[in-house]
Amino acid sequence: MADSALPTAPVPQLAQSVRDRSGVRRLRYYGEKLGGSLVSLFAVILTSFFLFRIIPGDPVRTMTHGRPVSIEQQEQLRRDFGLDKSLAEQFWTYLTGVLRFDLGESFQYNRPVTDLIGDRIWPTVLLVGTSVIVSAALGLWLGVRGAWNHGSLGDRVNTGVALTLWSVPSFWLGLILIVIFASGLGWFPTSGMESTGVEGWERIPDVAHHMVLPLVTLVAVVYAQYLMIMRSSLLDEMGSDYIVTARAKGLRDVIVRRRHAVPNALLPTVTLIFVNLGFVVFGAVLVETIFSWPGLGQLFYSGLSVPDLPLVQGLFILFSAAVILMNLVADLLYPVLDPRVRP
Amino acid sequence: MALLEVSDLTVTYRTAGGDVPAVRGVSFALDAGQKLGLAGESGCGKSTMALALLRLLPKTARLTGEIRFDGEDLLTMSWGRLRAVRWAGASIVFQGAMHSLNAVQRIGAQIAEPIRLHSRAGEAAARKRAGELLEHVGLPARRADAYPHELSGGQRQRVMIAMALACDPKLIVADEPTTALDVMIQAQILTLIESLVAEQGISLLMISHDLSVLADTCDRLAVMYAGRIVEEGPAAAVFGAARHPYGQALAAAFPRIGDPASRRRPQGLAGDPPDPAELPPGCAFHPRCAVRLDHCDAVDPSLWPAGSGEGARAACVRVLPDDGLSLVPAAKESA
Amino acid sequence: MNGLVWARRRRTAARFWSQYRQNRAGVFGLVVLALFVLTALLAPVLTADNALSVTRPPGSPLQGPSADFLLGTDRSGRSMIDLIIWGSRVSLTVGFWATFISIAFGTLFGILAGHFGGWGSSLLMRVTDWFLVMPSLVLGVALAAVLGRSLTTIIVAIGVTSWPTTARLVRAQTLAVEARPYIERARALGGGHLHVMSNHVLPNVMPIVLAQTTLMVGSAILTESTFAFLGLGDPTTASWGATIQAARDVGAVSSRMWWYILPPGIAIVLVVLAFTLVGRAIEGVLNPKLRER
Amino acid sequence: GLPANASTDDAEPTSLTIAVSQEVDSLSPFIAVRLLTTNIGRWMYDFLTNYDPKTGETIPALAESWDTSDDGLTWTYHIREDATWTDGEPVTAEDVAWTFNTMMTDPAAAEANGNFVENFASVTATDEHTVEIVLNEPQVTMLALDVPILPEHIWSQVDDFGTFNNDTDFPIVGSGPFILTDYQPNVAITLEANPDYWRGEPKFDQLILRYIDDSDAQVEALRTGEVDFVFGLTPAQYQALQNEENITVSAAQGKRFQAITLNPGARLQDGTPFGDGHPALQDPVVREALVRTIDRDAIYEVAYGGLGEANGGYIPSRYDTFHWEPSGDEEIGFDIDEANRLLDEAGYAPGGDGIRVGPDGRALSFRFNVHGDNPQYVQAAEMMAEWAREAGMELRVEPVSEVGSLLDEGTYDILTTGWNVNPDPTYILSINLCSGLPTELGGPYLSDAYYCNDAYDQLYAEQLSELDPDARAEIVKEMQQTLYEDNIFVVWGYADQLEAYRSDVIASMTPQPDPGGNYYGQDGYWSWWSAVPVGEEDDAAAGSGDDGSSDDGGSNTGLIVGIVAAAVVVLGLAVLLLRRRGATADDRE
Amino acid sequence: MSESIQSAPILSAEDVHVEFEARRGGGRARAVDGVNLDIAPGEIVALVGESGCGKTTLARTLLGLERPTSGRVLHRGAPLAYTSKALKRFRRDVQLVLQDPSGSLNPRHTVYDAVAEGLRIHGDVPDERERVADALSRAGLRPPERFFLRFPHELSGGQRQRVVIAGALVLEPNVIVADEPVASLDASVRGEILALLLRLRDDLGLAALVVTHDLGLAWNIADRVAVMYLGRIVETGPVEKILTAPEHPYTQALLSVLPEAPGSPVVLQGEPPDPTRIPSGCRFHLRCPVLASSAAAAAGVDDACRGTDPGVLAGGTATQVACHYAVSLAPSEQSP
Ligand SMILES: Nc1ncnc2c1ncn2[C@@H]1O[C@H](COP(=O)(O)OP(=O)(O)OP(=O)(O)O)[C@@H](O)[C@H]1O
Ligand SMILES: Nc1ncnc2c1ncn2[C@@H]1O[C@H](COP(=O)(O)OP(=O)(O)OP(=O)(O)O)[C@@H](O)[C@H]1O
Ligand SMILES: [Mg+2]
Ligand SMILES: [Mg+2]
Repeated sequence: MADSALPTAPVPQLAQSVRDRSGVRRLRYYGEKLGGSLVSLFAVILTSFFLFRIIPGDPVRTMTHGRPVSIEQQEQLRRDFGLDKSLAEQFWTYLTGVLRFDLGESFQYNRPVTDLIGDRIWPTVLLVGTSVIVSAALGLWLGVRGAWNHGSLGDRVNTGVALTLWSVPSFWLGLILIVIFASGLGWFPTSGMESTGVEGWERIPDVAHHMVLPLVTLVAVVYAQYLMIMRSSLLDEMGSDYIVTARAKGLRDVIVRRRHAVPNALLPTVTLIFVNLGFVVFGAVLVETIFSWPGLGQLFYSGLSVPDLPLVQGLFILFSAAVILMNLVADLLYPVLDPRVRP
Repeated sequence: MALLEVSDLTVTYRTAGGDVPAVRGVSFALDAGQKLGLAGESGCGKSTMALALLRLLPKTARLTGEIRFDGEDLLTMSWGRLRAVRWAGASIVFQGAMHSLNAVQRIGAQIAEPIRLHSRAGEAAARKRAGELLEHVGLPARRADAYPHELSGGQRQRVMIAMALACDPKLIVADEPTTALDVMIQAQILTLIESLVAEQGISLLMISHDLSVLADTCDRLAVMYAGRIVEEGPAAAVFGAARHPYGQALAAAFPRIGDPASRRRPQGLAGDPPDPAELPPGCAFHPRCAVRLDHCDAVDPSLWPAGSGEGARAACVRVLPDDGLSLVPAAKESA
Repeated sequence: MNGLVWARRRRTAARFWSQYRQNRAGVFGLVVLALFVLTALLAPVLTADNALSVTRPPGSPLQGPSADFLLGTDRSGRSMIDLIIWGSRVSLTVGFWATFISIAFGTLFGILAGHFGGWGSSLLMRVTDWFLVMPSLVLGVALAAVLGRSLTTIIVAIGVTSWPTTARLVRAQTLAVEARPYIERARALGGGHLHVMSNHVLPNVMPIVLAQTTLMVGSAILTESTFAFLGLGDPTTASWGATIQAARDVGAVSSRMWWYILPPGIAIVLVVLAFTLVGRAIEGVLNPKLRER
Repeated sequence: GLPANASTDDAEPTSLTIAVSQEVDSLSPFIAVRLLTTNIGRWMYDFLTNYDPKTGETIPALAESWDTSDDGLTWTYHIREDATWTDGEPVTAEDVAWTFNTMMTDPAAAEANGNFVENFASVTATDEHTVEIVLNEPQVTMLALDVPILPEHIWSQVDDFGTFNNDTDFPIVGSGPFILTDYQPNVAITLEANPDYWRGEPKFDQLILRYIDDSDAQVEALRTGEVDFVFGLTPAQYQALQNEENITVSAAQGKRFQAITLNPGARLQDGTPFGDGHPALQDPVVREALVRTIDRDAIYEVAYGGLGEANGGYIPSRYDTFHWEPSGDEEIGFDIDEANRLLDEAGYAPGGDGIRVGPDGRALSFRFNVHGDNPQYVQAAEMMAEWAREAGMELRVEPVSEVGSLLDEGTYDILTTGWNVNPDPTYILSINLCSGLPTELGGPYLSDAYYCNDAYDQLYAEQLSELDPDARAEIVKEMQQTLYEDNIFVVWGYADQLEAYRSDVIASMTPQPDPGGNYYGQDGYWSWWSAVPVGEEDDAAAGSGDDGSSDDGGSNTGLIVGIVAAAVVVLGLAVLLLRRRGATADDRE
Repeated sequence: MSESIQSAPILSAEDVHVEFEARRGGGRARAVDGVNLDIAPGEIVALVGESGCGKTTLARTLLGLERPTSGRVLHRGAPLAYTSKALKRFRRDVQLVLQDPSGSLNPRHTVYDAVAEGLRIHGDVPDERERVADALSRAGLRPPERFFLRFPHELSGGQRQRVVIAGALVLEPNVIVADEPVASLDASVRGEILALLLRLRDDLGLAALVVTHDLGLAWNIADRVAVMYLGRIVETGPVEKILTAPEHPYTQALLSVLPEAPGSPVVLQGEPPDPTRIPSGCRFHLRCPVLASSAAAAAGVDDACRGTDPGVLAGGTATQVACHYAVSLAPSEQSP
């Protein structure tokens, strides 16, 4: 977009070759994006190896943690974890492990980190996924309304509320919600994802019931971003000439908004949503911890407090990979949404 | 009867820095099939006027006066009726086609949109008509699937023209349709507009800052300065023998190649264009006027028949009987 | 000449202020901010000498609000009001320093990457990208482990993890500025890289940086409280985040000690909101396109 | 897929929900080392012996009785005949032998409890109900073998004990009072009453462990009735819950001591010093002066809300047999003037900023590394720093997430520490032996304070071979006094264990010790096994008869009485022997 | 090679080629494809041509802002060295004025700063104030003190362009390269700026290369005009000659579409051609009305038009045209 295309009028006989070339270009574009992501991913894998080796302390000591273990046992563990090998060897083992989705064995759970992640990923996906959908929908809707009536009382109240919520530490908000709505009014459970002993279809309303407070917390602190972005990009679009054109065509305001302004304004917002998604997963750490939501965030928190290095390291890679993946998706999606940046 | 009759139109923008009178009492008429050119330097209110014609101005603009289109007053018309007049009655070609087209919609859909809206045509019919229109402006119909950015500036401007023609309007307002374009493409577009308008008997209001271009295209010319029309008349009369000093200066600014008079002698107008928010008293042009009279800062002349040609008028004290001295307020006289 | 220049600057500042003043939310933010900054500066005057003592505290632990202690006392018997006052010092310090690091690095790298194209820039951007995808908390954990749990660690961790955002913003702005004809003109006048970067790019990037700074101080304060929550903070300092964490440690929420948990949270919300509002207001003044918003 | 409980067939099953936050490391007793999972192991699997709820003495469990040879090297356990696995198979001596033999031969199976069998020469089932263990050397823990006995017929099919977590087939076949029927990681663990348990069926049909990470959320859940039992309360929560309707709170004497250790100069066993501990701490005068600045009472009053006991003894007062505390002159109590005097005398004159400077020119400014996640430690540390300042010493409180590495490298001056102490003190005493020092830099070691005192080692050896319990207790007390006087391992006291439960759900429960003891983390399963649901108090009183008639091979009152009686008989024997507690629940930070 | 007895050119391009990696993939763009151009002291040369034909690129190359892929730029007969020191020296002598005066001024610099920038870069500080004032008044901003502390946004477009010109003048250059200096200005203001350029030439002997697409502008001020098409100069010579009696069909077409031009306009079809795909033969032949009208065939040059490159025109002041047809009509006039 920035390098506004020079007028390239394909001379008819050249049209075919142009199309071929655009195919190559498209491939190159996707290749570049994919390659970039892989490089980033590799960098993350590399970092995580060294990052978690500069942390002082001996994992075996961390693991045996005040247990009456004999000196032989400690050495056995050291061998088990490959800590007696050279750094290069350790790196190789680690690297090949990661490539096989083997992220090592958690100190505190005595299970492969991959398994743990497998167990916990769905609650997080459920919570974070729902929160992203809800906050995006809410944020976009309010953003559109705000921009269309910008400067009005409703808009100012809306923005004010959103910014205030955005300024709230999410864990603090969570605590207060628990006090008010769970223990005070008793409307919602204080924590957890489901009640014990609920089976079958009844689990759905049960989980939903449990999810309300964490969801509200997560949405409350996140939606402001979507709102602000949507609002400002829509305001940008509203000043555009093509909007005047659309109005000049005799379209009704609602149609102008729906058919012209919003789709254009959505472009930056959608990428933001995706880029954000990777981070929201991570932001769930706080909320999941407060609400004992059995997801990755809580797992991470529990790993932090030990610290359970393989677990934290594995989650580090996972969270980073999520961000990279979402960035990639955004990169790949953008051309689909915006013909101008189509390679 | 005139197709478009604007009388005493004023537009004032309310801004944080105070009111900006962008258009200050403009009156003119445009007959069916006629081509009127509106010239003037940047900021004199041309676009504001163009947008005012279809009430497309932002909410911060206040309009007074009367705009009669086909006998109806557009300023008092209901929104529903106004929407019907928009595009079907009068359509607009804007200057920046890149920005006036929706970048993420295919051009075919954008052309078809007003067709479907105004003629209640079906999807397929509208598409077909869009294709025809594209052919009409010299683009292959299959380009309907293109996005604006895939077209060159000239092609985009053609798309705008095709779009303007979509609902067979009675009037097309072209606001600087060629300004950003290259000489050669400018010529292409102007030729195209001229031929289409002639062919379909559409009225044209063409806005430009290039008097020479307008003189070449239009039947009549109006020159605007600081929100007013200061000179109006048949094209040749205005371009060749303007009576208002600004009109003269503007005409002289376009050299005639081969004319030794302008060789190595660029003609300009000293001083700066006026700021509509702080207009000088009296005739707004007087600070830059080379033939200024003493009382020019006190008299704000209106259009007065002057010069050659039918209905030629100018707004200058010098065309008034007794140099407009009779209009000087008493206070000034004594001073 | 110099006098004129100053008069000029004053005029510019006055114009800035007159535009800023029209943003009511921004003015509100500024007032709140001024109050907190004042409080932070005057903390030693506003509180008694033993306000922070744990062995000779003014009150007994965990008292509810009373005439002596309007917001009650903390787990050591110190007045909550005093803690909030002192906390403003710590929190603002953390916010400012973390932001300083972040902005300094971000601006430097952003300008360098934007000014020098080519593979150097791509490399720099890769590094920024890579920092961008690194979960900041994990990096914080690692840093906390290496550097020990202290305010410095938190400042460094926040600074180090947040500079890429600034870098990207600054780079984008640098690219935009570099495309302006006046850069070409400066080069045609014989100006070198340093001249272009310092005389043209930097002044034009500064407004964005300024707005970004204000926004970032707020988020740094938020992040600090998050770190405290995750147990990475320094519990011996009285930052608001640490105070909330202390309240959680004693079980203040379930013990219904609202006076322990609410004030620090509200202080955070107010300051973060104030910074956000001020940042947005500044943005609005500096970027007229946004002014209407 | 559980046998329905006959007595509650018609009614809703009664359940007792406990809020927990600790994660499951493994449900395999071979691996599990956490407090939570070792506790669950106790509820699921019977041990050879158990501890009396009242006194904490050893009482029979799977082993009805036992004999020992004169040289103390051969132990014969007689396995009870009425014990069955929950799948109906009988519990036999083979199972016991298999369990121990597996731990002896497979290092993976020895991970959790290997220290019990290190000294075993052989374990054989001489007949279906007799197990014979031959030792290499006498061992004091033979009546405290806290090892869950596993069903051979199921576990012998496991390939790799290192990775088997026992969490795939539910219900898990066990022999304890509860059967683990469901485990949803980090959501809940469900156990059901074992109707066939030989000691009698628990009164609650279900025991549910529910995951609630946040301590405030746990208390809120107790208030709303989502859980029935909460432990690990903060003093403030305890006080808040005290006045609440339908909630009963309990403050039990702690099993755990809180302490700091002063770096006396980290060194290897061969005496090579390492690390960068402050040299002044090698001066006993400085250490004493420092200890003199600690007001233990104030710490427990403020940081622990008065719910704890200030005490300098190494073994908590809860274990009164072994507990020692300084009396009168022995006490190195809070006296800042004395501290100043000591330092003045020793030539540590105040420097310019009021901090004393030693003869070597180094200021008495010490790093004080505190567990950042333990709020009480932090609070106490802040207090100590202020006191020390009054004696011209600076304590730079540096919270850390983990002290292990500082200890490894000897790069600390003062550290906080704390240990759970079990009924038998052998292990906790052993960490301060000279042999606990590392042999090489970076090598493994046991020490927690680089303490090494030949006199102490001497006493340790003596108490190991002292068979007379009173005499042994005397020696242990003397060891504690030595430790106390050296001012290296400085205990402040013992925080209470604070718990609360819903009294509208649980009518009664047995604490340990009874009365005044704790419910969660008992040595045994008494609290949950004995817990009576509200509304079934009468059943419970008259209930044993019911149980007797409805259970096929189950327990009856007589049996219980018998066991209790046997326990009393065994008491003497138990005291005779030195017990080395399998410190699976030792949970140092 | 110059027929003129005027002094040697002060700035010249010698067979300059500039290529770019084209923006979205797709080969290399030969933006300037062999240009010889001389600018004599005190001469105003107009470089005209369609959008995208390489005018700006050529201008930038002459200023040393772009390095030629091949060929060289000569400053007072000496090839331009691209070391930063040499460039800095060179740039005291050759100055640039850009199309968009608003963009050419840093919105955060005052007029004074903007004008003094060159002096500061070159370290000429002592009489800075006087020289700035002098440059401003030369550029027609009088009294200069009134403008010192204004910011660009407080000036009108014409005033801004004067500031830019003053900023160039302050270093007392000998050549000004002006890239579309008035294209963004109103017609009424344009004349004043052009008059200023003429006056500077007369007063200071400044040479100027004025890049434009406006033939009227060339008529207004230039001595000589060079018509550029797709990276090449296709016709060059004195203004009076080229603009009244053009020989190249492209120049003819350009002139014919001017609104006031007599006769019907020769509107070239199609878009401006693409520098990544320069046709073989005469680069104009695909759009050439002469070739299309079979006049070329009549003159027997149609094969040459399609197959033979008419070659690069030499520098100097002579009238030259790169067209087979034109050459065939008047062979004697052409220098090879
Ligand atoms: N939305 C607006 N709010 C305030 N002032 C405006 C607004 N739109 C235009 N103006 C002012 O009104 C005056 C006339 O503007 P207008 O766009 O009509 O000029 P124009 O003649 O079309 O100029 P140009 O040739 O540059 O397009 C200008 O001074 C402009 O600054
Ligand atoms: N930096 C660049 N990278 C790639 N291509 C370029 C670059 N600069 C110019 N070009 C290409 O070189 C050709 C000539 O560009 P140039 O800007 O010199 O034309 P111009 O004659 O000045 O046109 P205009 O009248 O539009 O300013 C164009 O096709 C353009 O796309
Ligand atoms: Mg306009
Ligand atoms: Mg150009």
